[in-house]
Amino acid sequence: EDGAQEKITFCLDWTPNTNHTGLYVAQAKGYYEEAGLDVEIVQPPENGAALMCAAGQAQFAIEAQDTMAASLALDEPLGITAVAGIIQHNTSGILSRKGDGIDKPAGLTGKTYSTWDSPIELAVLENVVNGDGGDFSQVTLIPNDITDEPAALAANQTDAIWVFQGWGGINADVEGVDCDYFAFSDINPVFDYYTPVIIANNDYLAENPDQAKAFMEATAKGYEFAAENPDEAAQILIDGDNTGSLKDAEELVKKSQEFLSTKYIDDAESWGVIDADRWNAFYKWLYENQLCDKDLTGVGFSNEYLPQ
Amino acid sequence: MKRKLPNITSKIPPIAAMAVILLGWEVVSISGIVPSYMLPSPVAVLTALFGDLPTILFHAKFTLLESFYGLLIGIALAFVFATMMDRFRVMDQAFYPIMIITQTIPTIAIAPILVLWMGFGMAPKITLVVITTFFPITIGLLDGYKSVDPDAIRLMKAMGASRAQIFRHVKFPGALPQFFSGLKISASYAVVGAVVSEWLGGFNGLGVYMTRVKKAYSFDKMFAVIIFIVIISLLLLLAVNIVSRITMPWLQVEKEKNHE
Amino acid sequence: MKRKLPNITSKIPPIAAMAVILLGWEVVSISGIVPSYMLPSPVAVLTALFGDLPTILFHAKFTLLESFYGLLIGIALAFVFATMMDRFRVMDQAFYPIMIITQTIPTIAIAPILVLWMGFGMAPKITLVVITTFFPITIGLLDGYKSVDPDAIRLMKAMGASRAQIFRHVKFPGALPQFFSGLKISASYAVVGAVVSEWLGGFNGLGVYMTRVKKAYSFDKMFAVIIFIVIISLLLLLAVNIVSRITMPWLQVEKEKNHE
Amino acid sequence: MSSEQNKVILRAEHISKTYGEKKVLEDISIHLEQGELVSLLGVSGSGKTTLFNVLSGIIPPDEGKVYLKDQDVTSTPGSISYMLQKDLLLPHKKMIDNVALPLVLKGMKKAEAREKANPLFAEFGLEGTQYQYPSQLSGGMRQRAALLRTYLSSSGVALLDEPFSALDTLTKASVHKWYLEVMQHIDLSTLFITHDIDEAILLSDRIYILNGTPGTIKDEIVIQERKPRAEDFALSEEFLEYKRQIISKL
Amino acid sequence: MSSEQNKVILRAEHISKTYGEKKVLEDISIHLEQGELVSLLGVSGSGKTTLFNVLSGIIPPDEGKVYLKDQDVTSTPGSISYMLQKDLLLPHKKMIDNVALPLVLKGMKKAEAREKANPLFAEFGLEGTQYQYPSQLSGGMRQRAALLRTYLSSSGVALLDEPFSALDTLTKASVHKWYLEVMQHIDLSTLFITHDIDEAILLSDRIYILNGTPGTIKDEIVIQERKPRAEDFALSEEFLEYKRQIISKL
Ligand SMILES: Nc1ncnc2c1ncn2[C@@H]1O[C@H](COP(=O)(O)OP(=O)(O)OP(=O)(O)O)[C@@H](O)[C@H]1O
Ligand SMILES: Nc1ncnc2c1ncn2[C@@H]1O[C@H](COP(=O)(O)OP(=O)(O)OP(=O)(O)O)[C@@H](O)[C@H]1O
Ligand SMILES: [Mg+2]
Ligand SMILES: [Mg+2]
Repeated sequence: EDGAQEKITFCLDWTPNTNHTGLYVAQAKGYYEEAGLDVEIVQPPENGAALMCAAGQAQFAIEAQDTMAASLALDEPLGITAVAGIIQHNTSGILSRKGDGIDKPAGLTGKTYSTWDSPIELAVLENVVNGDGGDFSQVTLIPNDITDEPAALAANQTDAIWVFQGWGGINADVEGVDCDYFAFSDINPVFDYYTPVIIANNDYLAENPDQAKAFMEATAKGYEFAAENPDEAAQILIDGDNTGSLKDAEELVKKSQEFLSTKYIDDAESWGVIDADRWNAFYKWLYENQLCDKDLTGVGFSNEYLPQ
Repeated sequence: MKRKLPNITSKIPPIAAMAVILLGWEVVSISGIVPSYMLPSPVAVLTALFGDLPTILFHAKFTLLESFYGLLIGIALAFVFATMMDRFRVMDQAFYPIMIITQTIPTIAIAPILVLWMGFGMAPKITLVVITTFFPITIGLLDGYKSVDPDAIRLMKAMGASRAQIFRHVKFPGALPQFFSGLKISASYAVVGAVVSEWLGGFNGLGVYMTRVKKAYSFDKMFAVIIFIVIISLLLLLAVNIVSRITMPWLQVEKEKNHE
Repeated sequence: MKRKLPNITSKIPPIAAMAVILLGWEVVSISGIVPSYMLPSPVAVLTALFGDLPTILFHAKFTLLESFYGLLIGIALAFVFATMMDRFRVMDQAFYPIMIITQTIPTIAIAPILVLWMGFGMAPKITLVVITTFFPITIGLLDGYKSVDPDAIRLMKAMGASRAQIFRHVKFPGALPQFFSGLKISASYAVVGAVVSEWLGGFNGLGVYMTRVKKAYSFDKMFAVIIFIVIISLLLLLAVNIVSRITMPWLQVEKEKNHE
Repeated sequence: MSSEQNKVILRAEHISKTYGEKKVLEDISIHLEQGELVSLLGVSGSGKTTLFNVLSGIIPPDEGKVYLKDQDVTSTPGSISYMLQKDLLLPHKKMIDNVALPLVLKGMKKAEAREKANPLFAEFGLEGTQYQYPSQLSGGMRQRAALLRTYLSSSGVALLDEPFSALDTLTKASVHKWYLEVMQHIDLSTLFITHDIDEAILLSDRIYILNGTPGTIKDEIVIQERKPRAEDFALSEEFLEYKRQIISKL
Repeated sequence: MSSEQNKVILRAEHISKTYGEKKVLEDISIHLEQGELVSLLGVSGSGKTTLFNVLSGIIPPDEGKVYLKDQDVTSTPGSISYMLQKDLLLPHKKMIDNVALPLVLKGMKKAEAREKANPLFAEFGLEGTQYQYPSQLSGGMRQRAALLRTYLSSSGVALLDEPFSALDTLTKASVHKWYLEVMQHIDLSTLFITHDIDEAILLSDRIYILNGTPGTIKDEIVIQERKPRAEDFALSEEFLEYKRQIISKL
């Protein structure tokens, strides 16, 4: 408590949102301080959280299992490991205007979809659209520079967007835009992979295993609190976000928090545990579909830093 | 008294032009031809500017510090390079092409790499400002050194002046006007350089703030920040102008003479 | 024959400097001090450049087209503006401050807005290139027009020349050298401008390709593209140089005379 | 010289000109006869250049008229040729295009103008320089080219504003000699400004002395010495006598 | 003039200089006596400026020696003052600092140098301009200031390279007169270059004629006329006689 605290930099994947609530709770409630840690939460350069973590500029960061594949498949893989799944199941899917017929994948045929132009994203879509009897080659792709999905749909900027139900889906309710939604994990269980995960720098883990465990324990406490007290946790997130971007989005944050509070732990035995079968199944699918040069089965995650 | 008159009249056309532009903008946005998330009205932008001023000022502090340090280091570096290049022909031949190459590298591509190398602090941002600012100053100084009348140098030699004395009394002051021309260009790019590097990775600063308001679809706030950036760039330019006037009083005298 | 000799010797220092830099870079990357994703070795970058050349060329086509159109429109616009501003003092006073303001707006901030307004095609990219390139050309032309000896204009008047004839025979050719100085600056920014706007939204072009390889953590490819951009910028500069030499044969004659 | 020698070709009558609140020229009347070379001597600022600007038509006088062969050409540029102190050859044009410029300005096709200018190069001692740029020529040659252009631009009357002052002493002497020959050959009438008393005496048929604020014609001196002048005229007692007379009047 | 009049103050012996393959000066020997004003006349390119560069020590000769008061100063800049064709006042320094510059260069404190230069301003007719910038002065005043600086920079010997050629005819006459007075007053010895024969005759005690490629001393002419010269010397028969003599030799 007298400056002897260990400094830890945590790099987010995006601006603060309800995926990050546990971190802000642990920060605000003093869980980190109790563990002797001085944690600074920072934001990444464009798409660069994993790199910043691998470069040692941050000890921990947030990544997603799908985008992480590329970094693990390099000839010289990035030195990072997923040490916790923030949300147990993949809650992402396709959001569209109500009544356009995109309540199931086949409905995308002949429609416009805003894409980040990532190979995995497109392969997942192709799989579900064609699997549902649609024709993915007849989907018009336009670049995705959208940050407010319901608004973009309402303005007819696009017909369909990939969203996370706990944010974009909720936002549609908040903004009063009537939308259809389907989730990937409901359609093909292989797509029930881990979306946001906490990753750590490998060298750091090897050199400071105890500190890493202490950090994860405090973080887990934060997410457990958020699961039990969504309203208070949402307020902590809004107050803790020194970027000010959530100040005007109180309703969205609170509703999103309420939704996510049941998803953090869900059917797992405790927060953060990564189910090896689901993890491996997705990476196997990537390898089999030539979306990844290496078979990453069993690679890239560890449950040993979570509280036992 | 009399001399101030043309100054005032010369300010009418730019103010009128600005007014016309703002009015046109307001009409277009109010009329509803363009939806407000595409083009917020000037009134909305101004409201956002004043409403958000505390936040903007908080972030501006970082951006300004980065611009300022970057510019200072850029000046120092330009001074060292230009002086060496002027002194040694080999240096000139060796570095000139490399300097041009540094200017054709897209900053947007190296900014994230700099963050990766230097971390989340101010270092990568300052570095980017240095990269964008040192070139025009170096070119200005080099041209300035070259513009010195070789006869003046011959005269100094005839008076028994050492190389250092020639530099101090003739070359350096002779290069000042072009140095300041270069500095004006650099100053107008400094703030933008800092904003770009913040935009691509950072925690504080106007660039970061802009990415946030953009993500929140607050285009009025976005435009407010752009206007704020324009204003501080212009203030920086003004500051350079004032410093150049104080540093080179003889140019003022010459100008007055020409106006008589 | 003899005159070519200094040209060759003058190329040794820059090549030596480049070689030293590349060698140092290779040593640092091979030694493993810096991991390859932070700084790929020059050999890896070159391998990536040649390996990826078809893809790079495919994307370069778009970027080059955007740069080229942007530069052409920038030149046309600069020509119209500078000529009007030179002709009418009021225009000069009205537009000069506005032109400076456009240069202090961060392009990175307006690029996404332009995409919002103009869609995903080439239009917003070309617009951004126009914004970045027209200013130096305008300034060059304005300075050029002003550099024309007023006595030459008086002489033309005495010969009974009309305003258009004075422009055609004296003002325009007299402004060409400064026009080309401005164009050189603009040309070195044109490709970078196109890349920046692609980076921020689009499907094709080197900027898009860079974001893609960056997501795949292929830093060797990323650097390969940067090097490619540098090379085409330098080629563009070279092209401008050649055009300027062909357009202004009298300067060549003067230069040769000074070298005698 | 021709029989028309005494015909007045250019006449300015009662010219006055004021800039802002400063009166620069007051009631100036001068004339120039066919084939004559007349110089205008005066201290700096006496309004010599202003008077030439009025005569050439590029600025209007407040009062007075300018007549070319009895035709009113006040404020009508393009009818009298005017050569400024500098040679003002355009650096981006080849010599032939520089020289032919007055013809092009009057609407002639470039090829035709070149054809018309070409034979005169030999006459002016510039043969072979047609397709060179001005920077490739010496100062003396440039001055002659400027004169050739002046000749092509008009009706045989030339106003020259300090045409030789940029030349060094030795070049100047040879250009003087050459100019007198050419003038006679192509029947040119010249009015020229100079600061240099020696030059005025050496070249002129008559000298106007313009002085004061506002500038008025203070005197008119006729140089009686026959033309072409003798080799050693500048070293003669007569020359000194003229010089004494002018100095006393300045 | 003082009793030391015949003491040689500057002596150049057998100077030769080659640039690349071009021999510019060959075996030049000249001298300058205390209080004398000697001019160097020659056509363009004969090597006059090159000779001055050697005398002032800023370029080394291939052969030969330069002595100042019997001391070898070959290739030793700083001991003889040198004034170039242009006034070369530094635009960014006030007049007093421009003039005091030679003292500062020799290590004197700025304040002290100013104090030493200050009283001389009156002497050179520049009183009141100490804290002005060069651009605020007329051409004639700037020329005098450059001369004052030249004076402060040395031992009383001045090399002037076409010092008056930038002045117009009338200003030139007054500066000539003033210069002769000052020279006598401050006991300055001067060697100067000119293109202008009149100027050389008017001002000099002796004239060296430098000509040819490579440049050699072709002749030495002594002007016997007592100094200060009579008002109308330039209009006298003697003057013309000298002029004839020089022209025949150029
Ligand atoms: N466009 C102008 N506006 C105001 N005053 C002018 C203008 N042109 C000339 N003058 C003034 O008119 C006077 C005469 O100028 P002018 O150039 O005719 O003199 P000049 O006899 O040709 O002098 P110089 O021998 O120096 O060339 C000067 O006092 C000058 O300042
Ligand atoms: N640094 C140099 N390198 C090579 N040649 C030179 C150099 N300086 C002068 N010369 C040549 O030496 C010759 C003499 O030049 P210098 O300047 O001494 O002549 P000058 O008599 O002063 O001529 P001017 O009257 O035109 O000033 C010229 O042919 C010139 O081209
Ligand atoms: Mg004049
Ligand atoms: Mg010389």
